[in-house]
Amino acid sequence: MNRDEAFQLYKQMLLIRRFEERCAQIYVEGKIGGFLHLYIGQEAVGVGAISLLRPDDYFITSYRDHGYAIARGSDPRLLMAELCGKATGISLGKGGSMHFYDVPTGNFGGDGIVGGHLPVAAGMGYGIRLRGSDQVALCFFGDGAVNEGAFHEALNVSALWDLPVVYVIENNRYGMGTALDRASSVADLYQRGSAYGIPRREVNGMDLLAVRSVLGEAIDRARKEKRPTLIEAETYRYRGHSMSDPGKYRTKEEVEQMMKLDPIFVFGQRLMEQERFVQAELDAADQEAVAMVDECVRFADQSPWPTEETLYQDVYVRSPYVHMKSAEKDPAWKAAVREDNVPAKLPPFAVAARVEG
Amino acid sequence: MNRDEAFQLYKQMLLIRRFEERCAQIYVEGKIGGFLHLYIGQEAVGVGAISLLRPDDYFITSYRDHGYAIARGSDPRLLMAELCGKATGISLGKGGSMHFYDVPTGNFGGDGIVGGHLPVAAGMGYGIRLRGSDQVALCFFGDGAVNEGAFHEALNVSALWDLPVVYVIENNRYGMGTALDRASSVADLYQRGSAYGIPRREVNGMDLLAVRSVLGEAIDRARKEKRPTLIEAETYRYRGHSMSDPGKYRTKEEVEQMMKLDPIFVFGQRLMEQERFVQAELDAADQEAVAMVDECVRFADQSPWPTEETLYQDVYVRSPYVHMKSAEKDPAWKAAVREDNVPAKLPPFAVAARVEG
Amino acid sequence: MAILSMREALNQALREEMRRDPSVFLLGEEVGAYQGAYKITQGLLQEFGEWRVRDTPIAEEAIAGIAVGAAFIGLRPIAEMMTFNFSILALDQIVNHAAKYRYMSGGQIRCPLVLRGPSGAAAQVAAQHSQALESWYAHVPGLVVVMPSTARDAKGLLKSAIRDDNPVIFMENEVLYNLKGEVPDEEYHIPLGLGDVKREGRDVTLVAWSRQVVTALETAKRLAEEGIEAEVVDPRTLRPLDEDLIFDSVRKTGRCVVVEEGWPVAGFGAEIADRVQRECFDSLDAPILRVTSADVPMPYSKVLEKAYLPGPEKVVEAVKKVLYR
Amino acid sequence: MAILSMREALNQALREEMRRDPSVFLLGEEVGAYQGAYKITQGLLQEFGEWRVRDTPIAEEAIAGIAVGAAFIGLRPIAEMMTFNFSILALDQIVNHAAKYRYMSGGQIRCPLVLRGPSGAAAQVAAQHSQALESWYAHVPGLVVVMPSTARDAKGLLKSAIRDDNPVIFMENEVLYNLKGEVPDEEYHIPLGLGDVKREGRDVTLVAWSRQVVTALETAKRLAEEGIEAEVVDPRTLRPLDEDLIFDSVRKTGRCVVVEEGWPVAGFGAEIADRVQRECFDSLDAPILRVTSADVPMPYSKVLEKAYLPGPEKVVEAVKKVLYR
Ligand SMILES: Cc1ncc(C[n+]2csc(CCOP(=O)(O)OP(=O)(O)O)c2C)c(N)n1
Ligand SMILES: Cc1ncc(C[n+]2csc(CCOP(=O)(O)OP(=O)(O)O)c2C)c(N)n1
Ligand SMILES: [Mg+2]
Ligand SMILES: [Mg+2]
Repeated sequence: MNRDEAFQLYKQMLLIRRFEERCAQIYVEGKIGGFLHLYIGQEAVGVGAISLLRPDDYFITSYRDHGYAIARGSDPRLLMAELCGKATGISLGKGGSMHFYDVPTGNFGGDGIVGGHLPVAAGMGYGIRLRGSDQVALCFFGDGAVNEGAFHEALNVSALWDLPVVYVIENNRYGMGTALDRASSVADLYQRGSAYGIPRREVNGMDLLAVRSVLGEAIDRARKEKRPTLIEAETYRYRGHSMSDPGKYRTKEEVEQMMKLDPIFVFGQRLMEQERFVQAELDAADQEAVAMVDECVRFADQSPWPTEETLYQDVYVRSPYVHMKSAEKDPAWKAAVREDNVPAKLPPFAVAARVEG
Repeated sequence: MNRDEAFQLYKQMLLIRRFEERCAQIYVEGKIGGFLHLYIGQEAVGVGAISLLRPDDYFITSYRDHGYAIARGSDPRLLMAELCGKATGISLGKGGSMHFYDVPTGNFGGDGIVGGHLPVAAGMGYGIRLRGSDQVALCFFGDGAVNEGAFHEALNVSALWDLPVVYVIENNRYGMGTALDRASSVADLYQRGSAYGIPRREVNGMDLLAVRSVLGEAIDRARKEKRPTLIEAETYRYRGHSMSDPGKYRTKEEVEQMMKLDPIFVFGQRLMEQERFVQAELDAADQEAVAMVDECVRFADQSPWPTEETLYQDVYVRSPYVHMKSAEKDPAWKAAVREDNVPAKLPPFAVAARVEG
Repeated sequence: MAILSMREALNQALREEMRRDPSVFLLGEEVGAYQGAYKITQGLLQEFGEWRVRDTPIAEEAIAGIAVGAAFIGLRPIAEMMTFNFSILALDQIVNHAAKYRYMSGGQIRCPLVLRGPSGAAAQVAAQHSQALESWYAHVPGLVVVMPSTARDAKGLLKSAIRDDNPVIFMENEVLYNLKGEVPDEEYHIPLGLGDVKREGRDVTLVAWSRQVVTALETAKRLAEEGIEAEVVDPRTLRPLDEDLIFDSVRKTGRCVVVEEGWPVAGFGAEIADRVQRECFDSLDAPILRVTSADVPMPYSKVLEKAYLPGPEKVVEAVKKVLYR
Repeated sequence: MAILSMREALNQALREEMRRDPSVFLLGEEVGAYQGAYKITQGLLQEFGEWRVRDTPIAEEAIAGIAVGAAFIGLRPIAEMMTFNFSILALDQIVNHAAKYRYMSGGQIRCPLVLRGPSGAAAQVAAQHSQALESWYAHVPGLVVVMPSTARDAKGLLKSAIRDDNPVIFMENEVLYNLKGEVPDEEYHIPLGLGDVKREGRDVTLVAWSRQVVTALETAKRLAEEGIEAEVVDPRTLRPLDEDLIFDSVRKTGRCVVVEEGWPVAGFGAEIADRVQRECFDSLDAPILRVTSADVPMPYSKVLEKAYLPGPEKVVEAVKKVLYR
């Protein structure tokens, strides 16, 4: 990774941070509804991992999904519009915070069922093997998800058939209000891999470079040897589980302790020490991120609400194998089209700089 | 275990064997319908394990469930009647081969959903802990069941909360037609326990004494330390998965090889070598078992069919908290009673000897 | 009588029954230390300790299975599903175990458990978190299905559900948790399978349960302004169903509209329509109409969510149709 | 035209579509080396190899999830459930993933999978192995639900299901697998959502699907001997439903009996009854009646099994009721 690339990743983490801080604000203002799960504190995991993907690779995530989409270069204006339930949202306002998708970038995004997307990731890996391509599928989930049956079934078949899937446990120590040791009978979650004979690693998820080196090896293994890996990234979420969670189950000290290891701060220091960046450059990047987020909110505010007709759209794919005369009595079939939607391409951000994927 | 006790267990295995051989015959004659899964070859596991239980302990099993009930001392006549769908069956003809239950003996018996009874076993262990008794719950299942999510969820909570449950994998090498290595990413199934930090053991399931020593230790641990154990018993089923399975997926040689290790033969030899039994005594025991099975079939043949009224019985428990006036418009509620059924007590077998539980 | 929210009423029911009967215990995700994701179990861990108020891993099949196993050996578990959407992962335990073991064992086994939690839409929680699956559960013999609409009913029915010896699916609704109402101070319970007329009227029968009772009552208010008197019948329990209460009302009004939050196709309202057309054929002056959620997954955007859900406007429209106005 | 069993017809459909389109693949328990628990996939492993005919561990959630994930990235999986009873363990993948991702993503994702296998009762396999859960699946927007009753329909519909770009729940029936019928030699497919009149008649409409079409036709034969001409309408697809075909028939006969293998409460027949009473209100000379399985778990004993299932006697009785005979 050269100097520019490193700076890009720094900017990505910053943008995610500022983007989500703003989300929290406008949630309180009522612009965002439903569940809002913030990734703040965990940015190095998603940014580090996704920075290693090829454009044709896939990934799928849990509901805590804002960071990955931004890291992959999805237009944050479309994401903010989605959060505000606007027609211009990346999921046309139908998904919301938990359901970001950007298929042209390989982002099969946010799943609201804990553990529910692990078998789906295995399926992507299976499809890749069947097709004979050398793509890789990345799957992000939390420490709480490892206790679901879906984790077990997905890992067994991934190991059994050598599927090119990298499973990333983002161990932020809590599943909602439940500390890891009250949910899992073993402390080291990556050791769960031993039940499947699957390669397993632990990594400091607050350290972007550490994440990149461990993930790089795993992605390589998946691409070349077609073998899966289970990775446990030790990380932390600074905020509550979702906006409604005051986080009483942990001490202020613990949170402050972890915030000292802030992935963005740590990487910023490294950029200055090892890559000869100066504070002013980092500050400029920050202002740029804030300006972009302003633009995102402006875009969302100015965007129209979805029209009621869209309620019935996007349920089915119009199909020549369906008897439309009877099907169309169902408004969802009537509204069905043959094509898939593709997220809109917007004009460049007004702010000079851009974020690349 | 003294000489008599040893002989009792030998007789139990014989009775199970003869009972099921006869089941296969009368299945072909059409007296038994549906799925019939025979335990032939695996008798030492069930008999050995159950011989260690206290009368107030519990167990729950898969659909391959004939042997356990006989080992626990359930009246084989009621079991044969159940297989023939008669009103005198232990489940009143409603369960059939896969669904033997005998609650007064702690037998919560046959489950038809692979892996489905593991969480139930955990629940029994939880109830025991909550109650503060020193009972134990035993759970029998196959090598194929370990790949179900239910296995994972049940073992995690059993280890997490120290539940007095002994999980016994009866590894007969195949899940239906699928050899172990085509279904599990690891060869040693007991090692799956490492993902939960649960005590784990392997045992030769063809050797009654080996089963008793390993199970004895596990049951002790459950009773005294309240800790679960995962045991893998290496065994083999001589017959097909069910009556419809020709068993083409394995060689004649393999089957013959395993039959040389027949648990009943092996234990019989030991009785003669170490317990001074003579062949004539073993032969007498065999004739006795055959005679008992004859009586079972006679009992089943002479038993009446269930009446159509019983179709609606045993769905609900009549309850003072239900508004019966409206509920009773549903025939199942109309037929509901407050009490639980208890398997009938029949007069002693005509054949001199008896099988004790 | 005290004025309580449904949340408080449910909490009281749990506390009172747990005090009364030591075999009653609670388990589920965040029911203990966190005091419940929706605070229904507030204070119970402190009073009853971790073995009777058990925080579980995120493992719904295990949660339900543990309840089944404990119930088999004589305990009275109350398993909380953080929301009923996640009960889909526990369905095999409920349908193939809780509901069938008594029958398969010829009446040897009983399974006195309660599976409870919020069902239906909350506010903008989107497709995977907004499902109203009561028709799935009501389809299954061996289960009891309860869906209260008021604080009073919630407490009285939950106490009955806990004491009943059958597996009871107790579906609450997040939007109703803060709804306040009168709750008797003295001990009471409401029998399962007993419906309730929430408003009397002569012109049309509105059948609704859970949150949609609120919709139906609001509709009735609006209709009254136009001189249309709607009767609102709340079965409260879907299985067993107090069908006579519905039939009597329809025989009186000659017109029936079912309001439900579930999807239209094979929703529980279809079952009610089927029974009514069969039993009240000669009393019906118009076809039975149903107002349901839209036949799509729940969208996130609030404007679409509003278009998706049943609401007074839609019910008024349906009522006018059956009244040929 | 060749005379084939439904088993052979289904096998042909799978083979032809797998030959035609390399993105089509099969996975499930025992579909490969064992040639299928019910031999529907006979010979396919030999022809297409293990990556396109994949034997899986016993892990239904994974089977369905793998199909979903592969479908998301452009393959066309066919996941076999050894029986649909076990699909309860896969339901979250079907309902919360296959059926919802297109909508939640605003139309970016498509999920062209087929989930197939036998549903309903076989012979004496008891409560956990005899469930007819079509009303559950039909309840869910985003899914297509197909239930063929003849070899011809089975082949033509399965080919459409495989080519369709939506998740299709294809429910077969073990008892029908050996049923023989004419199957065209040439390439053909039957559009999803197109019903079929299996027998014409003027006196009463019998609506039935899958195995119960056989019951309905047998009933019609018996009724004919008494001079009653029953029309047998087979929707073939429950979602989308060819309701006009049913309505036209009922408008002609004025009487309707729905025959289904599912449980009565909130069964799919209730949905049909609801639509018919709504759309054919003025044409109905009698209430719509339903003949269903008994409202209990399936018993093992053959005498009880017979009492449990719908059968010609019960349908004849219902028909005479609606004819007031
Ligand atoms: C199957 C299922 N059960 C429960 C929930 C409710 N829930 C949402 S997030 C969550 C905690 C998940 O914790 P973890 O896996 O550690 O991820 P994190 O939120 O920490 O990123 C729970 C219990 C759900 N969405 N899905
Ligand atoms: C959930 C579920 N999936 C599939 C089946 C069908 N089935 C019944 S037994 C069986 C094989 C089980 O093998 P194993 O666990 O090794 O037990 P064994 O039969 O060898 O004793 C299968 C696939 C089932 N009954 N339940
Ligand atoms: Mg976590
Ligand atoms: Mg086996």
